[in-house]
Amino acid sequence: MTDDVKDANRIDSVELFLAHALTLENEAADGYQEIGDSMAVHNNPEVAGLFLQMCKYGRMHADEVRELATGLDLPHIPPWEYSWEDGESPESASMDKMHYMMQPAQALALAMKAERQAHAFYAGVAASTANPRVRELAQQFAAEESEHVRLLGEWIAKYPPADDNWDYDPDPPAMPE
Amino acid sequence: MSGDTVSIAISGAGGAGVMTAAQMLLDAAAKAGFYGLMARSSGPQIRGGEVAAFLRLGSRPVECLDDRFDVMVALDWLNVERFAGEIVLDGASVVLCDADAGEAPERIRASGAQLVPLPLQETVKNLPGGRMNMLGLGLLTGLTGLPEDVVGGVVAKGLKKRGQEVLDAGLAGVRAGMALVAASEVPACRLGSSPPAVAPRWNISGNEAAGLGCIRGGIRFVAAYPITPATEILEWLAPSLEKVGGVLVQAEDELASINMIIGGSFGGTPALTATSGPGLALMMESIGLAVASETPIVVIDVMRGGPSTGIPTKSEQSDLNIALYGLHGDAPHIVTAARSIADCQFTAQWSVHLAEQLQVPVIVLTDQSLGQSRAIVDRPADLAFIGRREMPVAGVTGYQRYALTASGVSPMAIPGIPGGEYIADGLEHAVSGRPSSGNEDHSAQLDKRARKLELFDYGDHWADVEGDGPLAIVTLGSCSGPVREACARAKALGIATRLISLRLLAPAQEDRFAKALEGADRVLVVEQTHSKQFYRYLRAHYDLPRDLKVLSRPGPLPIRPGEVFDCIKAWS
Amino acid sequence: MSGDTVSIAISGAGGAGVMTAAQMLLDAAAKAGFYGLMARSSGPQIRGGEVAAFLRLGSRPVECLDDRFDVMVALDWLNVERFAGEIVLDGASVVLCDADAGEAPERIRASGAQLVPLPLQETVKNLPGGRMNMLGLGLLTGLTGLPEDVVGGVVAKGLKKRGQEVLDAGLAGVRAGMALVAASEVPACRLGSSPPAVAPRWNISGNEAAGLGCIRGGIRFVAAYPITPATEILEWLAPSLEKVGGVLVQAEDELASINMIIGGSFGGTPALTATSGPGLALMMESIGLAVASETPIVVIDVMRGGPSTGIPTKSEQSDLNIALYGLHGDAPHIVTAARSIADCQFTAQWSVHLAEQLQVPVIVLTDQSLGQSRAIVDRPADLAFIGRREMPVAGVTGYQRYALTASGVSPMAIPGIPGGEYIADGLEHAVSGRPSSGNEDHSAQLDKRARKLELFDYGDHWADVEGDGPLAIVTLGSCSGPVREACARAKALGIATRLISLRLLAPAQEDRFAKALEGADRVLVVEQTHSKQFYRYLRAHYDLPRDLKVLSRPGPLPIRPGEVFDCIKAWS
Amino acid sequence: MTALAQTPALTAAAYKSDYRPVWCPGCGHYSVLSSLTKALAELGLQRENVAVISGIGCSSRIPAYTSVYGFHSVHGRALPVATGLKVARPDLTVVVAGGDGDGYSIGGNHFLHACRRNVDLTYLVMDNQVYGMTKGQASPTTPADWDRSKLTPHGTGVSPFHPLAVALAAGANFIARCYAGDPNGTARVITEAVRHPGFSMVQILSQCVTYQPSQKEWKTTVRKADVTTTRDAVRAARWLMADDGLSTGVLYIGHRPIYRPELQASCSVDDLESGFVV
Amino acid sequence: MTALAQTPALTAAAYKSDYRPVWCPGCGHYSVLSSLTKALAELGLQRENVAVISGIGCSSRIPAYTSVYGFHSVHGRALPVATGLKVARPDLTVVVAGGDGDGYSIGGNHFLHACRRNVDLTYLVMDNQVYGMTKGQASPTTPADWDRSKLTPHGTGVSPFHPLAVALAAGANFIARCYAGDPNGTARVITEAVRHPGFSMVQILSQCVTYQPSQKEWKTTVRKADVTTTRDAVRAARWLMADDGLSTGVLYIGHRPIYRPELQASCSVDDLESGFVV
Ligand SMILES: Cc1ncc(C[n+]2csc(CCOP(=O)(O)OP(=O)(O)O)c2C)c(N)n1
Ligand SMILES: Cc1ncc(C[n+]2csc(CCOP(=O)(O)OP(=O)(O)O)c2C)c(N)n1
Ligand code: SF4
Ligand code: SF4
Ligand SMILES: [Mg+2]
Ligand SMILES: [Mg+2]
Repeated sequence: MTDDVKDANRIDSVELFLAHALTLENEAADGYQEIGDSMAVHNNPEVAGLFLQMCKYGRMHADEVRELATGLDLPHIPPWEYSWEDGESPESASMDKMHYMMQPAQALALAMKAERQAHAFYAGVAASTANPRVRELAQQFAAEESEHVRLLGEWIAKYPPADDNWDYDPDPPAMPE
Repeated sequence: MSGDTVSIAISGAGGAGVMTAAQMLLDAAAKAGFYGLMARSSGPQIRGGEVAAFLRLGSRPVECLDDRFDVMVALDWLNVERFAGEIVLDGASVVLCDADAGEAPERIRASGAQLVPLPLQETVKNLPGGRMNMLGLGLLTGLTGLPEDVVGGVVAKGLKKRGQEVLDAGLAGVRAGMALVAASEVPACRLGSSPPAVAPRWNISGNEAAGLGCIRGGIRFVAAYPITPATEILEWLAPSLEKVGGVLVQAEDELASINMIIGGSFGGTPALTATSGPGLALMMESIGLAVASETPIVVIDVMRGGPSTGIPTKSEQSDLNIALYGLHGDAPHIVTAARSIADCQFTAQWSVHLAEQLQVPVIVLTDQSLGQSRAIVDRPADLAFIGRREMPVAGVTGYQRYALTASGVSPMAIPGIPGGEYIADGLEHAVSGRPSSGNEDHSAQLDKRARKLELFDYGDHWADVEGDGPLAIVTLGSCSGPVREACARAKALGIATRLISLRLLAPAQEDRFAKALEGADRVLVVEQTHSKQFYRYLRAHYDLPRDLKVLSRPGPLPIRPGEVFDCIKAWS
Repeated sequence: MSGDTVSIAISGAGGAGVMTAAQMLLDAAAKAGFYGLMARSSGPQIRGGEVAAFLRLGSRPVECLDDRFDVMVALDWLNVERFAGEIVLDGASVVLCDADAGEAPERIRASGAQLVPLPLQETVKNLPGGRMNMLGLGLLTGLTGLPEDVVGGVVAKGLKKRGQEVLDAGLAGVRAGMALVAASEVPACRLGSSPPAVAPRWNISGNEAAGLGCIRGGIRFVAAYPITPATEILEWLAPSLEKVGGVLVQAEDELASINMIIGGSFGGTPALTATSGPGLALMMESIGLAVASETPIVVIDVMRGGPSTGIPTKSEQSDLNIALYGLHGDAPHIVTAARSIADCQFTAQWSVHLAEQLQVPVIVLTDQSLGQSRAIVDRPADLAFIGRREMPVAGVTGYQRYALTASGVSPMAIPGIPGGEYIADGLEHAVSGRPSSGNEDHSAQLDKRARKLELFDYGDHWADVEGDGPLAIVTLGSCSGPVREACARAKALGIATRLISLRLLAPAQEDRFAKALEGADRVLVVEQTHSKQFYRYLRAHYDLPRDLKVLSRPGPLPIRPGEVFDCIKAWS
Repeated sequence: MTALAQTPALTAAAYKSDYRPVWCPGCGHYSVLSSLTKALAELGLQRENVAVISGIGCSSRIPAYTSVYGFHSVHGRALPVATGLKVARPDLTVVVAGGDGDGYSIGGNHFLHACRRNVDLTYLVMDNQVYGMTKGQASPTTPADWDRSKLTPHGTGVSPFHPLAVALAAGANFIARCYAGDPNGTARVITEAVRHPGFSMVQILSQCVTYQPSQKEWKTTVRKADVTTTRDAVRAARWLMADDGLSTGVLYIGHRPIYRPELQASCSVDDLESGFVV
Repeated sequence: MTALAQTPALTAAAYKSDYRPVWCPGCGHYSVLSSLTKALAELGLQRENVAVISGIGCSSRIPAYTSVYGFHSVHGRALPVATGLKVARPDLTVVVAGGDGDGYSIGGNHFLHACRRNVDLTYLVMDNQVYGMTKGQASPTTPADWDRSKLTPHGTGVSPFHPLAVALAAGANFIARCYAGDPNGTARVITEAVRHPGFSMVQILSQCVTYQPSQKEWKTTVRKADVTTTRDAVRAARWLMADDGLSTGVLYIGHRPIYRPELQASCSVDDLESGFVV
């Protein structure tokens, strides 16, 4: 959902591109952090660990982008005016898919989806930009994202798929207030 | 094991099925002829939070948790420190835990309990569809010596709607748990022999018992707004009322619910609401209206930790003050308190009877620890209390709604009775109901409203008085269980006590109390509040011996029998 | 005439101008150097109802009405029986009435008072634009001997905005009234000589005094919902606050008003609401929020007859229970009571100071008889009480809103202070303010909230203690005036008493009370409730001698000094 | 013609008590009392089968002046009292009456939810745009610039509440406005409102001669609405949002389901126990 | 462009506390928190000058998860607490947040009067059509046939509450609907709402995964409104009465005066005494 349908993905300045990349990585990390914390609060340490790990990677990437941006004056863009495909930054694993009993394979599948979207975003920019430097950076980032996708694939393979009853909780919910 | 009971704690993260396992264990114990009690505690999360179930099983009725636990089954260690204060362990306790779950938390290790790591996760993984809680149930089946077939029957009943596969896995889990115990060195914790069940037994929570008591007393109209820990009363009442021709309305707030029941009762239908502290506070103005207009209503207050939003999931008795004194003006009303889970039924039913008989609001106090715990109890005897309102006959002439009778109770017309037309009023009024600010009318109506409560014969139900020792222990509500048990322990040591557990808090029963206290030279007051509310109330209304002590503590931890017993012993 | 005062009742139907005449008489007496008190009573009609004004004038401060009236001026007999209980007449009383108004009502005739029919209507008819009330004012000017020019000045001030014609008619009426008296045989009822006014005097009502005390204490935000008899506080405050940079918001109901002031106070502005019983009842839940979140607020409850809507226009002290105990949970707060019209200012100002100092809600009790009566008093001394909240400094690090301090008072950040950001909470919380249902946090916070009230030094303001006789009379609020006067009468007879009039009701001051009672072997409790609420409260908290009597009566009739005096005499 | 075919059993006067109102002479509430009793007569109801429920205020004194059953409850709570009564006793005719302060200020939440819940009640709001009983403070319907109360010396500064627009948005199904100066017209609307199944909202402009003397002008400014009753909520909304508050008539009748739980027993109390047996 | 010209001083993350939410994973309230903090960052507000006020409910836990000032008050009373704060401290930015139960059920009266009074507050109602905190009972916005609560085993039988239509009728001047599944869009609306002077009503569809799992469908059913923001109340009323509750956007902006009393002293406290001197 976006308010203004833009010429999606068309980014022609390095500053604008890095601003997008920085936000993408930051929001990815923030999102993973939030989900990881939430899983920890809900006594799902294994999945919490996975997301917090993802968060760490996200923070690293953000640092990398920040480094690339040193010396440049990145524009401020309000969250709703980024050139994201659907209004939300592509690598955010959305909280609404989460479940307190979710199993690692499911968590990683969600992360995979986010990484794929990030890849698609960078690849899209690379394909559409008129600025060669932007294209170069976008291609580089897209390559990194495909590497993440590959790594995640390997990671997923290590976990059994969730069983049919994975979300079965025999107990009633609590009523804290 | 305290005498003839076994105390068990089960803990684990949400999703592990702690509550289900605990309930099945309670059911199985009941089927096998034992009595029991089950309470619970949980974290602030709605789902997935850490949960602990506390059970006490035995061959005699159980009215409270014990001081300590014989057995703890920890399905995992996640956030289990939350329950540190509640799961009291000692050198004689056994803790069964998962060998792969890492080190036990510091406080558990420091307790001196014997830690028995078992391959729980591993066992479950090897059972197709296996679940930790069924394994835990199996462990406890093995430890307590409950018959496998009884446990199996309960499991079958609980899981059958989920299909044969799940059921088989459940049963396999139970067997695997029993096998783990059999193969280990864990000291058994057997439940003696089960007493023959003379009468049918019930498995009931305090909230359900209160609901049943109300319907038995005649309640057919309920309006309420959900609030923890009273909601289960409403959850039980909504479908049950429907079956017996009554109705529950979910109101927009507590102001609406209290006034709706006043309207329903004005229409002649015995009416009730249930709430907890914050909701009760919102109702006070209109409870005053029921006093002034002499409209019978019953308000159940399931007390929780206060003040303000406080601790919604934990028990306390600190709404005593507001229940007794929270109305503006001189507003005599009745306050009762249920003494045990089963007594929630008795007290609720009696309260409906009193409300209807005396055309007055009755506030029934129970608390979270009664309301949200379950017990196996003997089916209560049938009670004769039914709400019966005195009414004028149809076609009455010169009817005066607030006539000054000797008893203070004036016949109350209900709409539909020709000749009875009157206007109920919260303004001070003359006998006719017409507003009056006159001195004589005000005095006469204040007198009559006080008189009807004073003259009524509440019989022996005002309190449970047990024993005749020189040390009287005066208590109320959910403290009665621990006090009774402490008295029994004292008796075993040859210390004679007497227990006075009040069911009727207001109006005060000066003569009866004095009589109950005759020959006692010392009083110990036991209550669960911070500011000694019950003690202050007793002082205000009763003559107490100079030699007096108060054991008063706020929630969230329940008063334990041992604490009371220590007080008794130290004073003997 | 009781000693040095003159008591006057003026009655008549609405439209006759009874209240205007009475107010002018009070003003004139004040201008002439006398003290005085004026109360009123009226029928249930909004307009045109029967009205009576009760005045007591004298050369010393007057704190209550007398037992009886020296003079009654009846402008007509319409519905005057309504006031039968209030206008006590005897053989020494004089009743001036209209010769053409028909026979006096039975109760007046039976009183033995001397009836003096005068041609009132006739005289008025013959005065162009003449009005009964100005004639009545003239009668009383003549009887009391107040200087004509002073009365004329007051009339001129009151009527000048209505034009010269009306003013002339008014003055003519006064003169005609004086002439009627002069020509009659009526025994005079002179007001002795007026004492030299050392300090400036005020003509103020209890409700205005309370408002002024609040503003002096620092209140700058008020939210309220109108209710009798508290509305005049708001009517005075709305324009006054505006002048000093504050504001009054008329809220949609009492739930809104109490929560608005909590919000205002959270923002750092000392905040207040004023109400009466029904409104107070609606506020209880949120007063509990102020307790738990430690938000200072002041709630003035101008008590009226209860329960429920009760008798809105009459006085009673029966909201004592709800003020003391009406909060759910253990919710320590402060309750104060104003002892006289002038003391409404002191008590209100002190209460603001306490609320701010201790970050706690303070309920200030006054009542209809204080709030809606006016008195001529010496200008009160300036008080040093100003609300001052302890606050953290800007840029504070590691700020903990509910830190456990020795005093129990924790510095309170207000929005705008960087580093002080916190979430105020009504859920039980840790020192940081984060929700916690833990045993340690609950106990620690309950302790701190109780401790801050217990450790504070309330100084001598907790009560007025006068005399040191063996018979102590313990009282509160508007009963203090009659009790003090009764003590004076007893003293005149050589009976030594001591008066203990409590200004601070909660928290209880055990030591101070015990000290005040030292050497007293008997206690008489005086209060205006039906169920002896004050006596029960005293019993609950203080050690009282066995030899104890209670003079307790509900409204609407005020406790008279004579009643108290009779009790004292009978017991001496 | 919505009237009864045969002559009513009781006259309007028979629905009045012999207790004389304390209202100021000239107060609009007298006319409302008269309209109500005329409507009850027209409806041919037995006194014992009618209840009039009110809160607190001058207007809320009305039950005492009738000879039916009634409840003069507390300020703002007439609607829940009436709701409880009607749900528990669906056989009765329940009329709720009160003021604008009682109904829209302190009672606003119950007003919202009564419109939505749609229990078969008839709600008469005797709207005089002021708190009469407590000496004339601004009520929700008071004009923003009315500065005659000491509590709001420069006016309320707040746009007045539009009760009928809110009632519609909240889901009310029978929405009408009447004027106390037209007691027969009002009687007719009350009669229709009582006959309408579900919640009926009737705003009655009822002058307060004491605190809102300018309401005497209503005699000339109030007029019949220039629309006929609509059954289309969207049209009603459009119309009400533009309305000046002075046009009378039945403005909207909707068709949302009414709330009326069955009170039919299907088992005995003893049967309820079975759920607990071990 | 409604955005700040320069880069905000604080990031969105800086408006979050380090206290981890107890909300169920998947709960829409997480997104609302994120939208709110993004909006605060975008508005460039200092933490100490912002206050988030709530009542009780899952949603009402939100203040604790921010790093600004806040008040987690009692059930249903967030709006009056916030009103008092803002009137006393007009310099602060005050955001009110809570649930549909808190706001439309127990808090309904304050909702009505906040719309009418028009104090400069931004009200975020995290509407999940259920009482999450108390185990899933029907709230005012719950569909009439929702039968998953034991308190209403056959559904509520009551038509759901239409908060925006009521807000409009009650006088609200900024009316918007958002969806938690669109956090950036929601952040934008919150930013506009805070900038709008006077009371701003923002309904946020925020799924309760535990008690209203079918709200997952909102992902596909919620859509942008097919109208642009109107400034005409009559048009807005017509549109809202026909609306199905699933379209998002800023739907109405009005121009009624805001309520903001001056807090300027014109005399000293001592001067007040003069009125009493004899
Ligand atoms: C809880 C409570 N708050 C305040 C009051 C005081 N009060 C009595 S009537 C009234 C207003 C009545 O106004 P309205 O309903 O418009 O009736 P009217 O007198 O105008 O007919 C108020 C504020 C009260 N009785 N109870
Ligand atoms: C006076 C009072 N009544 C009832 C409650 C119980 N209660 C707590 S939260 C809640 C409903 C919350 O629903 P909502 O506002 O929709 O928030 P959600 O949990 O759905 O986000 C209720 C009924 C209470 N805390 N206080
Ligand atoms: S004050 Fe107004 S509303 Fe009340 S009775 Fe008088 S005219 Fe009627
Ligand atoms: S119960 Fe519902 S509203 Fe509450 S936290 Fe869980 S998903 Fe959110
Ligand atoms: Mg009115
Ligand atoms: Mg909700």
